[in-house]
Amino acid sequence: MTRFAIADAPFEIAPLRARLLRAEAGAYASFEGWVRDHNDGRAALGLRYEAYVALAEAEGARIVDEAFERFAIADAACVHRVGELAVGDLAVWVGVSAAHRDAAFAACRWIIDETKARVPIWKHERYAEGDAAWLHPRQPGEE
Amino acid sequence: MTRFAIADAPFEIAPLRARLLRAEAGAYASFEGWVRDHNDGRAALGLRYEAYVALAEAEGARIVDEAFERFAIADAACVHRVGELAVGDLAVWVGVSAAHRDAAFAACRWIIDETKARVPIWKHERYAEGDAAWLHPRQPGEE
Amino acid sequence: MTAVTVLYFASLRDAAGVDRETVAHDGDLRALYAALRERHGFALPVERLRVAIDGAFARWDDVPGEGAEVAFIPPVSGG
Amino acid sequence: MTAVTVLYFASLRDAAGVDRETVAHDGDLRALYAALRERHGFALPVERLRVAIDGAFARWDDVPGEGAEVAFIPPVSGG
Repeated sequence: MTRFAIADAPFEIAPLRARLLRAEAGAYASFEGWVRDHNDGRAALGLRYEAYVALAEAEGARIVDEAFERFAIADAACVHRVGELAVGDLAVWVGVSAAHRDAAFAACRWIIDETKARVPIWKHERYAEGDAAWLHPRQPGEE
Repeated sequence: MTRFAIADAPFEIAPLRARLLRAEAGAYASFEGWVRDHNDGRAALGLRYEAYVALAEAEGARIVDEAFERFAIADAACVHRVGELAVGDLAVWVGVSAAHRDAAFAACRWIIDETKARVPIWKHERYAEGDAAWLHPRQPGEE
Repeated sequence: MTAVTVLYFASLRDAAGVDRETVAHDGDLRALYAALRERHGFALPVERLRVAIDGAFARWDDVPGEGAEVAFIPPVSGG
Repeated sequence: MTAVTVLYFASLRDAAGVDRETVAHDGDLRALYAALRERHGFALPVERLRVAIDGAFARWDDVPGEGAEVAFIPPVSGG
């Protein structure tokens, strides 16, 4: 089982979470990104995610590997959707198990932040006013 | 639906999570506490949680209410088990939805920290060596 | 003398051997705990406890009324 | 001249009108992007992109070999 996957259809969280259970892990932190009905003040109808799948999965796996080096965690995984999504749909899930909650929370936050910053996935938003746009945001620190 | 509950039997997370979904919420953070096979360096077989249920539910509800004042969240909930638990069992769950992940993570962390510090629930651990003990830890800052 | 019901939890219940008892008492909650600590041999000093009357946190200098339900709250360990 | 396959994503694909094309080119990846930007009218300057060869991140002064698969990576917006 790879610890970072791109999913082109809705996926179940429960079996992903179950794989992170460990007898030595007392803490589990998870994050989910859901499609919102607005972004930057504009009403949104839905969106499409597109990925460069081969590189996204390689870069995502690197992020999870780095999380193991940075934090005292037992296990971690991340799945990111691509394709058409409606408001309320699950876009991304991160789960982390650890002996203690400090590491679980910190690693979960770090994995979602790095995923958003580094993994080649792009969001195409459809707005209530009828237009649509690719989001190519500047990263913190980018000129 | 109360936002803080004491459960005397195993409970399902999925319906609790589903109640936190909001069209305006783009972020969901959750925490789970699982029974570990060790604590403070001792091998543990399982444990029993006991609560002063009336006060625990009142104090827990206050904690969630305070989280709404402190963080820009859409919804939040917490459920804590009582009774006999085995290694790997779910002891506590916290879920928080919010427009943005900063608030979701911060509120989730705050709710579990306050729950551990303030809610009248006690843990009785059974150790592999045959003895057992109530845990009455000193809080940070307590003399 | 005022009759109050006292609830015991966790190590206090183990030491008392009961989870509740009705006691006759005059004075505030601090004095009540001192009397019961002597009777049951509770290890925890009052400084490490909180106290509640009728399901709400109370102060140690509160005086419980007739029929009040008093709970001594040992240091908690949920989560 | 070297033949390379170029992959386009997101706004670059919309501007190019195709998701991949094979082009003949000499020189490094920076020069390749400059040529393709002029051809397709890409809005994004090279400073805002990353670049990959054969599924791994590369440097702009790397020179792609015959048959290489080059991807220009616009600023990402997953999560």
